[in-house]
Amino acid sequence: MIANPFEYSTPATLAEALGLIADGAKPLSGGMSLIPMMKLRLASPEHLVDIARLPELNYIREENGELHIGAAVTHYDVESAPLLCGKCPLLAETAGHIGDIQVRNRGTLGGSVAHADPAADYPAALQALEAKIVLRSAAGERVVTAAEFFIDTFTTALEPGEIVTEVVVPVEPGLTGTSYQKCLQPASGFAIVGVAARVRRDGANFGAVQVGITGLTGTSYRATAVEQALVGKPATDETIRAAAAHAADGVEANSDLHASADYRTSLAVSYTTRALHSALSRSA
Amino acid sequence: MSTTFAPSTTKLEKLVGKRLRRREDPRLITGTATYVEDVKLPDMHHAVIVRSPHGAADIRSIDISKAKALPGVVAVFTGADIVGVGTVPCGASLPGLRRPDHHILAQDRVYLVGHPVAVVVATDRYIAADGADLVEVEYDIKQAVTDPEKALAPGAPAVHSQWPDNVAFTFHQNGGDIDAAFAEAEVVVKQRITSQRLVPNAMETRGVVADWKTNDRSLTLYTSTQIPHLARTLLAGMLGIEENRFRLIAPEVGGGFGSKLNVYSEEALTAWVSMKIGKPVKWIESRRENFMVTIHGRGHVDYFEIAAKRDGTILGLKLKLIQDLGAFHQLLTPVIPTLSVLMMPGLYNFRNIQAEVVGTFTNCVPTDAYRGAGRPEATHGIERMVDILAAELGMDPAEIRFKNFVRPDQFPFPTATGLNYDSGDYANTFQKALDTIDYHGLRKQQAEARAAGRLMGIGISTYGEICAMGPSVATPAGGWESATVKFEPSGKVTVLTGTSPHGQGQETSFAQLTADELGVPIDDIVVLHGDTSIVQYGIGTFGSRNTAVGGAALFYALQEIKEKLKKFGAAMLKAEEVELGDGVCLNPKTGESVTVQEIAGAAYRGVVIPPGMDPGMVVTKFWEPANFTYPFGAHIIVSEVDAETGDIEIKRYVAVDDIGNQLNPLLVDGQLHGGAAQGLGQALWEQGVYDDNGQLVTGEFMDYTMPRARMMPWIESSHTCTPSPVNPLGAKGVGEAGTIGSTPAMVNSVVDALSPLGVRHIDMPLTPEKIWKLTNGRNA
Amino acid sequence: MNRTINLSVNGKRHTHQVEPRLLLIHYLREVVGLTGTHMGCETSLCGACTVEVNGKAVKSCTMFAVQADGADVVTVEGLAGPDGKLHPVQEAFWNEHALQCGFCTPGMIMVSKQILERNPDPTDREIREGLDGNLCRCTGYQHIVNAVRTAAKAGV
Amino acid sequence: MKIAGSAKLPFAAERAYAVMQDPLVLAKAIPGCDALEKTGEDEYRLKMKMVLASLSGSFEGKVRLTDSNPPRSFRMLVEGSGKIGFMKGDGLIQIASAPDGGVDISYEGDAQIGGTMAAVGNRMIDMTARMLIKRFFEKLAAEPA
Repeated sequence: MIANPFEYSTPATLAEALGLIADGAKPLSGGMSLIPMMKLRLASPEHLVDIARLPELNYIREENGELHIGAAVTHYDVESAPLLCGKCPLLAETAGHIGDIQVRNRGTLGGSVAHADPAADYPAALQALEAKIVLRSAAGERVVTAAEFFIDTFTTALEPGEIVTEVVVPVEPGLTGTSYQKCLQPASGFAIVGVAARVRRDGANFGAVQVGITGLTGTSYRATAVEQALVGKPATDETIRAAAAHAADGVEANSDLHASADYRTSLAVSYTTRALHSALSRSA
Repeated sequence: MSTTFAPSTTKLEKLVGKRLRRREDPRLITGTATYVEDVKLPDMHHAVIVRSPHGAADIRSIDISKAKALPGVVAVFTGADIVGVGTVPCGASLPGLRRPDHHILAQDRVYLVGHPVAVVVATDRYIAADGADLVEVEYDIKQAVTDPEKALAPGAPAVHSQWPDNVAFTFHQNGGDIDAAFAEAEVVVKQRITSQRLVPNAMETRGVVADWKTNDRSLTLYTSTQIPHLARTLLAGMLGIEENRFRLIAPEVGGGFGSKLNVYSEEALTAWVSMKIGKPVKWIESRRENFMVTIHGRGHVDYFEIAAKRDGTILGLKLKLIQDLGAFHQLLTPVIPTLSVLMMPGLYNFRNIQAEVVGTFTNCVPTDAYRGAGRPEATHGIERMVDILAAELGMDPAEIRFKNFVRPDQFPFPTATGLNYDSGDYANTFQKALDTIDYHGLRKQQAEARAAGRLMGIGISTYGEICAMGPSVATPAGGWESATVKFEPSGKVTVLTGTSPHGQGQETSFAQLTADELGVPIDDIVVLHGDTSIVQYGIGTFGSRNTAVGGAALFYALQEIKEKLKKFGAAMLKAEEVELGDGVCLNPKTGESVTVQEIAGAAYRGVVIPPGMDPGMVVTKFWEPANFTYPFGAHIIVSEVDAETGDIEIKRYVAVDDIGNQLNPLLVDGQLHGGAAQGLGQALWEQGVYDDNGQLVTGEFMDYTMPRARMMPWIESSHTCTPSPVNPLGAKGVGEAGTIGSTPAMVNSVVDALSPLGVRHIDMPLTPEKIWKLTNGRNA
Repeated sequence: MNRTINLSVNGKRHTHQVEPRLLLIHYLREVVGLTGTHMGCETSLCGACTVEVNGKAVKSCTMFAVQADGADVVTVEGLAGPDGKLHPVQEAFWNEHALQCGFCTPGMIMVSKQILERNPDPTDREIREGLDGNLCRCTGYQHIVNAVRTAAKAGV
Repeated sequence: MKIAGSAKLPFAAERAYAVMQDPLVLAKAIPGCDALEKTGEDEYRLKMKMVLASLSGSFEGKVRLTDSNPPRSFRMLVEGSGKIGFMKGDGLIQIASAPDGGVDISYEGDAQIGGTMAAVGNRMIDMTARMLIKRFFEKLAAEPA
């Protein structure tokens, strides 16, 4: 199980890296998805550009009520950074569900986001957080929302030559409760479904609610039907149960060896219920 | 010469029965052990095998020119080159068995995904992999068949064209009067029960290093095997080389579970390539190859019928067993379902059986011995059937078991399948398990849970097994075992066992036994195994036989060397009668003594050689057991099912096992825990799934669910002890007990949980989706 | 196209020319000669190949050696003291019979060390979750959990 | 595995049928298609490059159109093999006129993959097949009416 030969570059700057990528090189970050595929020779890039160690992609900072996370920040750092644990606990909690210790130590936020595995964990949280994704190429920078970024199975808004350089998430306003609930496929640890919920109370009612779902279909999505069924309604079990029933509205569910489309759909409803309950209990 | 079975009384602390930490561990925890992949020889070359991506296809052409042209590639061989190499052996001797030629490289057709088609040899493993990618094979794809019942249906594609019915053999076993039993029956229950294909997945994949020395005509082969001597004999035959110029070494072996109780194409192929190129050659199996071409386990479709009286008395059992054999026979492939048949009666006192086995070819990798080998399938079947009968009769599953157990006064108990159970007290062991888990309290809790709409289950398995393989009449290559005990002139002791432990810990437990018997410090004892140039011929490690057969052989060797020590000691002490104990030979009349170490030294120096004795202090013993042993036990699992998601939570797991006497209970615990993990793996998670074209769709850890730490419950393990009379240690064997006992307990628990919904049976694995379908995802 | 890498393995500096596609595990096993780290799968799911890179447990089968240029790598061979004194996790694995065939053991020990470095007093649940990336086919994990708990008590 | 679904094309049934039989159109619409050469009646040699996330591989194979029943239905078989494995799709495509003047297309068939792809790609077959089919019909829809 040996990769095909390739050229390997370690540019000192992001600009240099983007130049190589513009010429057709493939970015390598933590390599948690790419390297196994290369070993099986399912992927055979000719030129890898190691962007994991670029200081320009390794930072977590707060600016103007937003948290900016460099693409090369590892899942472990997302999971454990005090700034994120304190100010965006949903993202930190979600990171803690990815793979295992070793994978979280090495895999990166930007790598996972760019890979857009339909069963990856982050997309659910990023959808719920209405995250912004910063894309850069040699030609310049643009910012898209998570909803715009994740298009289809392994398909994103990234254009050739472009990489994810940063993810921007909001500083969670006080009184918001968040939760990520995942039904994991026990062999691989990927999500069969994963549901990220953010809940604000408005007195005894639901205020703003965001729900992001991964694993159910070809790409992550905002479960807007669930959200609409909650906002302004009493924060009760019945409301949650009724709203969660809409988790899969308008979505064509995946089917594989581990879960048929019907079962996945049912799980999406169950885990949406759990995520909402959990988020509600964490909201002040 | 008389030997004594009674333990010698000494004032030294006895080590047998102590929870000693293992002597093999220092090398393993420091990363300094040598597995096959760690073997590095000068000028070693590397082999990578090109394999079929198709389940059934004719080979139209193979183009090796590009591969050969790659710098660093030394040779490429295909099926056309391997003239004169024997086929992969099968040790079964069933009448009328159809044996397809199993060549080490495909000839003109491939029969399964992974079938070896060519081998690329290079100076470097990376280059060999590149070369393999350049071999171009054109296939003419044929229709495959992967489901054994579909394979038996009229008009199914023929796996081997010469046998269009896909039947490799049929095997019948009848005992008692089955027609009378069914005529007398007040109730008959029937159930189709499958036992899905499992992938053994030893953490170390297979691997081979072959070193042919042309001038000596000698071969040294390092291979990850459980049977070094048998493998040498069989490979020597395939390769046409002399056994006495063939040294086979099983170095550190990273788990086997039966999957390395075999002789594989790649072992012969790597050796043959080394002979061809005159250089050492290494082949290491990838995990993907391990999934594709190392044997699988289980693979049954069973139709059971049980006849009983209304009071729960079982009268008889019928079984039609369809065994998915795969495309070829590996070493024991056809034998395994016959073991299932032998085990059919379980622990129960009925004497009428009728069994039919249909061995079926499919375009899949062969099935063969995987931990338990035939017995888990049978035990799962009978334990499920007993529960189904109890449900039919409205009886408690514990009560129906008590009613049918073989009683202690019936031993030795001849079964309807021709076995002779050695010893046991099944009711006692079961009662202990029930008491440990508070069975009656649990049933009350269950009633409350059900009233509250919760799905709680209590699953019982009272299992028996056939272990300590076994008498030679029942074991294809001989069922005896061997041991050598030798004092070195310095007084240190070396034990050579014919078993081939690979994790079981006999370097420790055999040293415990030796230390106790000889009265020498355990640190002075070394236990060696797995090298045919060092160790006398042996059979190997499988069928829970290391301690009960290999340990017994060692015990007899120890008795014999003790006699020799006494003779030499008496001569040295000029005494007529001496006593041997605590490492000292004592003249009780004078109080004079010599140590065993002094005796050994003297025996080598020839200081005194008693009349009729030979110098030196070495004894080799080959020991043939008169019977199998029959461990048994009771496993009880409490579970709760989440009706909404189908998730199963294991609340408690109590196991009471009777494996006879134990040399080292710490190691026994380890065997039981590991066995239980594999048994739960079958019940809940693992399945080798082929699609209709022969693709193994659970062909990597991505999709094949291995038990992980977070999935395993805490196992509360305890024991009863009825020593086996079959061997002097009273040991029965423990390697497979956990695997056999756990599976039906888990399935029975979940079926019990779902019984209020009318569920009687669920086929394994009990995936959450299957459960969810049965609960309709209803909210409890 | 070979690249020069310079790294420390178990405290010893190494400089080698390597092909970029050379996996870190193959570098450690075949170039440096430390065969304690094992390859159990190719999909990064078994953990037998776990080593420490800059203090973090990683799967060395899912990393190219060139990615470890400049790093401090610790393998199972580097855990015992210079006097041969075993690391508390090694000692606990031995005492608790947390291994049988031993093939997964180096990876288990390396990840257990990381679990305890991050959480000196883990619950059984936390231990089991920490072991998520490592497969053992022999032990059923129960003795491994015992070992990690024991090592925690001994203070890692 | 079974694949079934539906799509819409903004064409009349005859036109819809014709574009799906036109090798030049198919060459544009089959995702990753590099070349499509006619080798016989309703049979074409296919070269394609599949790129999906980091997975990439070249395939050679064929496209065959059978059971033609213009403008209502036909069968389409696509198969290809390459270093990373092989794939095969076989389905019945049915065309029904829709009230909006276009057509409703429904398809039903089997998709298989084999080789290395199959060993690790199980969880992706379904969604990948659906995505590729979606792209195929999107490309067709962009043809002039």
